[in-house]
Amino acid sequence: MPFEPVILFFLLGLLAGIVRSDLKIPGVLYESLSIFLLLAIGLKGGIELARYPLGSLAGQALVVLAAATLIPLVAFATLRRLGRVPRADAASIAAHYGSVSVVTFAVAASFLGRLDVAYEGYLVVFLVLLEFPALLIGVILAQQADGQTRWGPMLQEVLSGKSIVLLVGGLLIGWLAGPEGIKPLDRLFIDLFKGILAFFLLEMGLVVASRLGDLRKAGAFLIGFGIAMPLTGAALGLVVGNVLDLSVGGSVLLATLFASASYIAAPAAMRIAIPEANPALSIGAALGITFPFNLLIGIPLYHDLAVRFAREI
Amino acid sequence: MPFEPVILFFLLGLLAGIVRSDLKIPGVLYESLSIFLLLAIGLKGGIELARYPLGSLAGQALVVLAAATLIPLVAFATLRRLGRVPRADAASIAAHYGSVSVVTFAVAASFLGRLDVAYEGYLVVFLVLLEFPALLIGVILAQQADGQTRWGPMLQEVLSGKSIVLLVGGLLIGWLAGPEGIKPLDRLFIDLFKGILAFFLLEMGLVVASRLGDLRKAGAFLIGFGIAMPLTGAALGLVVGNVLDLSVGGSVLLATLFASASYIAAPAAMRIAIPEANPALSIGAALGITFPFNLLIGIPLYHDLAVRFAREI
Amino acid sequence: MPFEPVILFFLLGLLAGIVRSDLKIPGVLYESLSIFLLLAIGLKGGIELARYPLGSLAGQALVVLAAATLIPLVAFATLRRLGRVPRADAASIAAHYGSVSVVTFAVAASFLGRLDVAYEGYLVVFLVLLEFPALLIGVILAQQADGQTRWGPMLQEVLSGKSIVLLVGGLLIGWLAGPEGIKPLDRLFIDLFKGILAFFLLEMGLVVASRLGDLRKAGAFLIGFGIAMPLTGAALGLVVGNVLDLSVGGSVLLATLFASASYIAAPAAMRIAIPEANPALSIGAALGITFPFNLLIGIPLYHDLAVRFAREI
Amino acid sequence: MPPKLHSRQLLTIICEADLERQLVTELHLLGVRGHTITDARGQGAHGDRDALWPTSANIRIEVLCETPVLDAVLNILEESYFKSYGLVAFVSEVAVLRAEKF
Amino acid sequence: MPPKLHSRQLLTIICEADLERQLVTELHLLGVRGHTITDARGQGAHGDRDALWPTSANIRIEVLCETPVLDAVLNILEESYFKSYGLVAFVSEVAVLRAEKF
Amino acid sequence: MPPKLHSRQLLTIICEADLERQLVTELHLLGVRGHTITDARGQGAHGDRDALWPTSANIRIEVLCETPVLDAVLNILEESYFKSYGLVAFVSEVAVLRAEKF
Ligand SMILES: Nc1ncnc2c1ncn2[C@@H]1O[C@H](COP(=O)(O)O)[C@@H](O)[C@H]1O
Ligand SMILES: Nc1ncnc2c1ncn2[C@@H]1O[C@H](COP(=O)(O)O)[C@@H](O)[C@H]1O
Ligand SMILES: Nc1ncnc2c1ncn2[C@@H]1O[C@H](COP(=O)(O)O)[C@@H](O)[C@H]1O
Ligand code: NA
Ligand code: NA
Ligand code: NA
Repeated sequence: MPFEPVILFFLLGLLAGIVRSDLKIPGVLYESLSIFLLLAIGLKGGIELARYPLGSLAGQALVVLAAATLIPLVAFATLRRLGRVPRADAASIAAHYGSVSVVTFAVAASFLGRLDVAYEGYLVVFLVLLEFPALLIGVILAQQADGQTRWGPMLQEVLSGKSIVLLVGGLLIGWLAGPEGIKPLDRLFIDLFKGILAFFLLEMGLVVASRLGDLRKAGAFLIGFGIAMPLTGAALGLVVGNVLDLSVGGSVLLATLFASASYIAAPAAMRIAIPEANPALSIGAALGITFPFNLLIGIPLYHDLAVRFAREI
Repeated sequence: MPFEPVILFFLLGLLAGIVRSDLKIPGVLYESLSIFLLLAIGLKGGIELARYPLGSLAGQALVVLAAATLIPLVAFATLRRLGRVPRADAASIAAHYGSVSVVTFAVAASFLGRLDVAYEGYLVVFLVLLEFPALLIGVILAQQADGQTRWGPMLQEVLSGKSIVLLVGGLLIGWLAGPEGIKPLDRLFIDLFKGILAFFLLEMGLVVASRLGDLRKAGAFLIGFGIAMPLTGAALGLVVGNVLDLSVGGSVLLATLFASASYIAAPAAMRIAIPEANPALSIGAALGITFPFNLLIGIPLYHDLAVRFAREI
Repeated sequence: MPFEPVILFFLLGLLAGIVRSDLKIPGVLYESLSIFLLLAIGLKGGIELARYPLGSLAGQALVVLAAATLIPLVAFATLRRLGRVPRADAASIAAHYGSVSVVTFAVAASFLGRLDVAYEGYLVVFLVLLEFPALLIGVILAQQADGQTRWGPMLQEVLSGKSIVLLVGGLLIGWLAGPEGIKPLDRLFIDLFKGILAFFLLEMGLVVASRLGDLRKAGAFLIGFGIAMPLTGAALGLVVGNVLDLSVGGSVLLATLFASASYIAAPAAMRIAIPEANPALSIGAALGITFPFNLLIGIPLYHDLAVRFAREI
Repeated sequence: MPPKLHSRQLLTIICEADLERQLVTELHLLGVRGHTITDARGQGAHGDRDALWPTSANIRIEVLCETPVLDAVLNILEESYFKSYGLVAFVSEVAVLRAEKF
Repeated sequence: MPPKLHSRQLLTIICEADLERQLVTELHLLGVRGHTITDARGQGAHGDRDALWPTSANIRIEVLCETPVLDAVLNILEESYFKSYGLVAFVSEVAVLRAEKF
Repeated sequence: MPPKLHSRQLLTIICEADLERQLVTELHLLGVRGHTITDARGQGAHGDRDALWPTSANIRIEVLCETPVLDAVLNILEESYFKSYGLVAFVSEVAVLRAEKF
């Protein structure tokens, strides 16, 4: 199976955390690098966007959004019916899985780049679009729960959340300035992207290691869910990619988006919107299981499936 | 009017701040990037400096310094006479406007670079020279005010202030090591400069947004002052540039220096030297009005004027 | 004598500290840059390592390790006999000098790069190997002292210490991924290395300036020791380099390793393992004397000696 | 002669960093006239809060106030926060200068 | 009516950052059920701790506990830490909500 | 038996970060023998101090001392700082180990 070196940084961080190394990446560095990554992904998408007619994208976007709505609903039903998970927790977890992981997307793009597999650059737009609807769905699903929902602060939190602002802002800047205008910034935002992604994955390894304790709280059902759910999402993504006539690379990215679970926007928003939900469960599953699963097994697998799928047709 | 993409990052930060996004750039990142920018600007200037005879520069520097002395005096008189601003506040504001903004200078240089307009590289020396005399003038102007002036700590604060140390230090290193010696460092200090400037402008947008409340305290007079003063300074800069036979690019940079107001060195120094002055007024005007004015309108305007000026002669 | 520009950044920081500038590099930036440097050095070493047969390295490594064991023993004996330094302090200082300074090594490599002197890339492996044995020797030497030794936490501290984890992790990643796999990361880890080293040396200058007060506590004997010890270590390194038939560059690097004293891994480990030792003494000597001595005088001198040595044979 | 000191209550709240915006808004609605925040990490019944990333960071909020405002704040903490959030609150008696500020 | 407050001890320890891991482990072995840490710098008998680099940084640890646990901790501090480390410790009486937590 | 505790005053000052160097110098001139600083942000009569940049950051200074030194410090704060700077100061009674240090 092809193998992407940035993953090794994740494994190094994971190992360092597990052996209780005193390697601590300062929280401020985590925030700084995540700001960089979000902005850079937005910029790249914006530059690509300029090449496509916005009209045709709108149609595709609607299909993707509609399909993506299924994910939190399926997740919620599974958690409630099969797992007997309390309503608030099920809603919060569903929101995490309905939303997307920017870093998982970046690793998939880097994986494709390494194999020289082309993909539609405008997929970053879907990344942006998929980030927040699931959060709203999660809140609606939680609503019959005991606590009162704090819609106001929640919407504020989501729509002006840092990931939306940086992704959309980057998109707009890239789109307005165009490839020529951005060129002097390429040295930072393009050339260093992969190195900084590697650095960030080292941090993610440390963070995941520190969340492994949560898995015990999560229990066997949630661990299984953390593997089954991305597979389900990826399958849906591959089908939708096929319906929309995406390239193999595009289908892999869409599958990865559908398979990934948010751990930047969702935790903060859910903490405010569904206070009764236990964050150890959602973060344990999303970060402790699904994130490493996608990085280590998921992405190469989705690529494999997309290639076979394309051949069969 | 020509348009410089790094400005878009400033606008993004401003907007994020205004919609009260939770995008918060860590204060430590702000400090780190400002250290980088000051050092990089110094280095570039030092490399350029090696190309010019120091003797002829000394003459030009004297003219520039003498002319620049006018700025805080004019500012002080205007604030006292027209604005009836208390002495301490007028003195502090005059010091801010007499000193210079390193980031405004960098944006102007980047603006010229984009239009392929050449400029005298040694202008960075003037940037350094202009930074602190106005601070001393401000303290002298304040002296008849009630509070006792703390000359000792103030001089210490100004002369060993981080911006002076980094700019002068960078100048010396660039000058001593020369273009060849600095070359292995170019990847960081030259190639990444513009990207990091963009990043810093994003932060400045957030900071400016958080200072907009100060404008209400500042009042209409000070808002007008925040636009009239850079125009006055720029006019003086263009004249001096002409007298010194600077290129069009050089005149634009000098005009920008004269038009800009300090918000790195001045606030800290004034807080210690003129405690009675209300920092909301000086920072509200310098950062809330003059900084965005120069970025969005001033720099292209000064360029326009410099081109016409050069044609007429 | 050839002259390496990154040293100027160290001198700038030193000067800024001495004049009590308000230039303060945030502690978080210090940590972030040191993580970068350790990882990048490991990566480079790992890429080089792939080119050499591991078997032949093992033999060399044993010789180097055996020779290096002499350093803390000689240091300890000197401190106890000649300096009448208390046992705990002598043991702690011996551990600092037996271990190595990663930044001193990087400056030496950069010095050689500037002179186009080749060296064996696998020397990074020795850097890793030399880091911790001396710490254990230090603890053993201290053992007859009053305090009880905390072996457990000490071993944990050393073996899972951040410098070991990052150096070894970088080595493994570089070795597994190979030059091709690392290439997309080169923009960050290779191209920016020297610029970031310069930045870090600026910080080191500030840190050293803040430790100059410790020198008074250290006293004349320890100051002399801080110069004599690196000379002794370097002499040993040159001999061993000759025995192992290293190139001139390789001998210089080995001499630098033997001459350098640790100030990243050792202080933290010794603080836990030998609490009675006064850190002002070990850090005053290692950082206040030996680090600047190696940077400013030692490295060019060791190079000079290595060249003569090679010619004579 | 030293300036006159007045007795006030100092409330310290240690909680998840994600609560900062909401809790500060609520405090000021209840009549608090100032607050101070420092970043923190820690451990408690909700496990290890190591501040490795924003989601696991704590903050430490201090509020100087008089008893009626304090009581209002304590009530809100008990009603809306204790059940769902990792949060510790304690009160100490302190002496302030310029009592009119608090 | 405000929620009921209970008296507890608040122990604050200011010490070298390098001690964090070891000291926290020791505290929890002695029965402490939670702690809060903030990064600090300062000055004292051991000179200037300016936090320019990890070796010269301080931390500030807070522990809410009852008297028996407090006494055990103070004993350990005196026995194993005071002689060799830069460390300051002080205790204040505070009122907590949810006394069963501490 | 736990080690003996002694009563001392703990002065906490919250102020603009730009004051750090000057205020610390002044404190030590007045006889203070140690201090601890943490970075802070906050809100008060001087508006929002959000620590987005150095100019809007606060610091939190703690000083353990005896009453005469405390009084001298409070006097200086009142005379030279209260009017012009965003600054809050409060005092609490604490129990310290090793009283001779403060
Ligand atoms: N006994 C304690 N002493 C000091 N801080 C505590 C204590 N218990 C909890 N905390 C702090 O309060 C936060 C939330 O506490 P908890 O809800 O118990 O998890 C923890 O992360 C600690 O920072
Ligand atoms: N009088 C004091 N008031 C407040 N903090 C102190 C005091 N003395 C010492 N400290 C803090 O405790 C640390 C260690 O103290 P020391 O062992 O005296 O060097 C110092 O670095 C300060 O942060
Ligand atoms: N009531 C309060 N409680 C806690 N901290 C306060 C309070 N009032 C002011 N502060 C802090 O003291 C700083 C200066 O206060 P002020 O001079 O009122 O603006 C503020 O930025 C806050 O960090
Ligand atoms: Na998803
Ligand atoms: Na100006
Ligand atoms: Na050595």
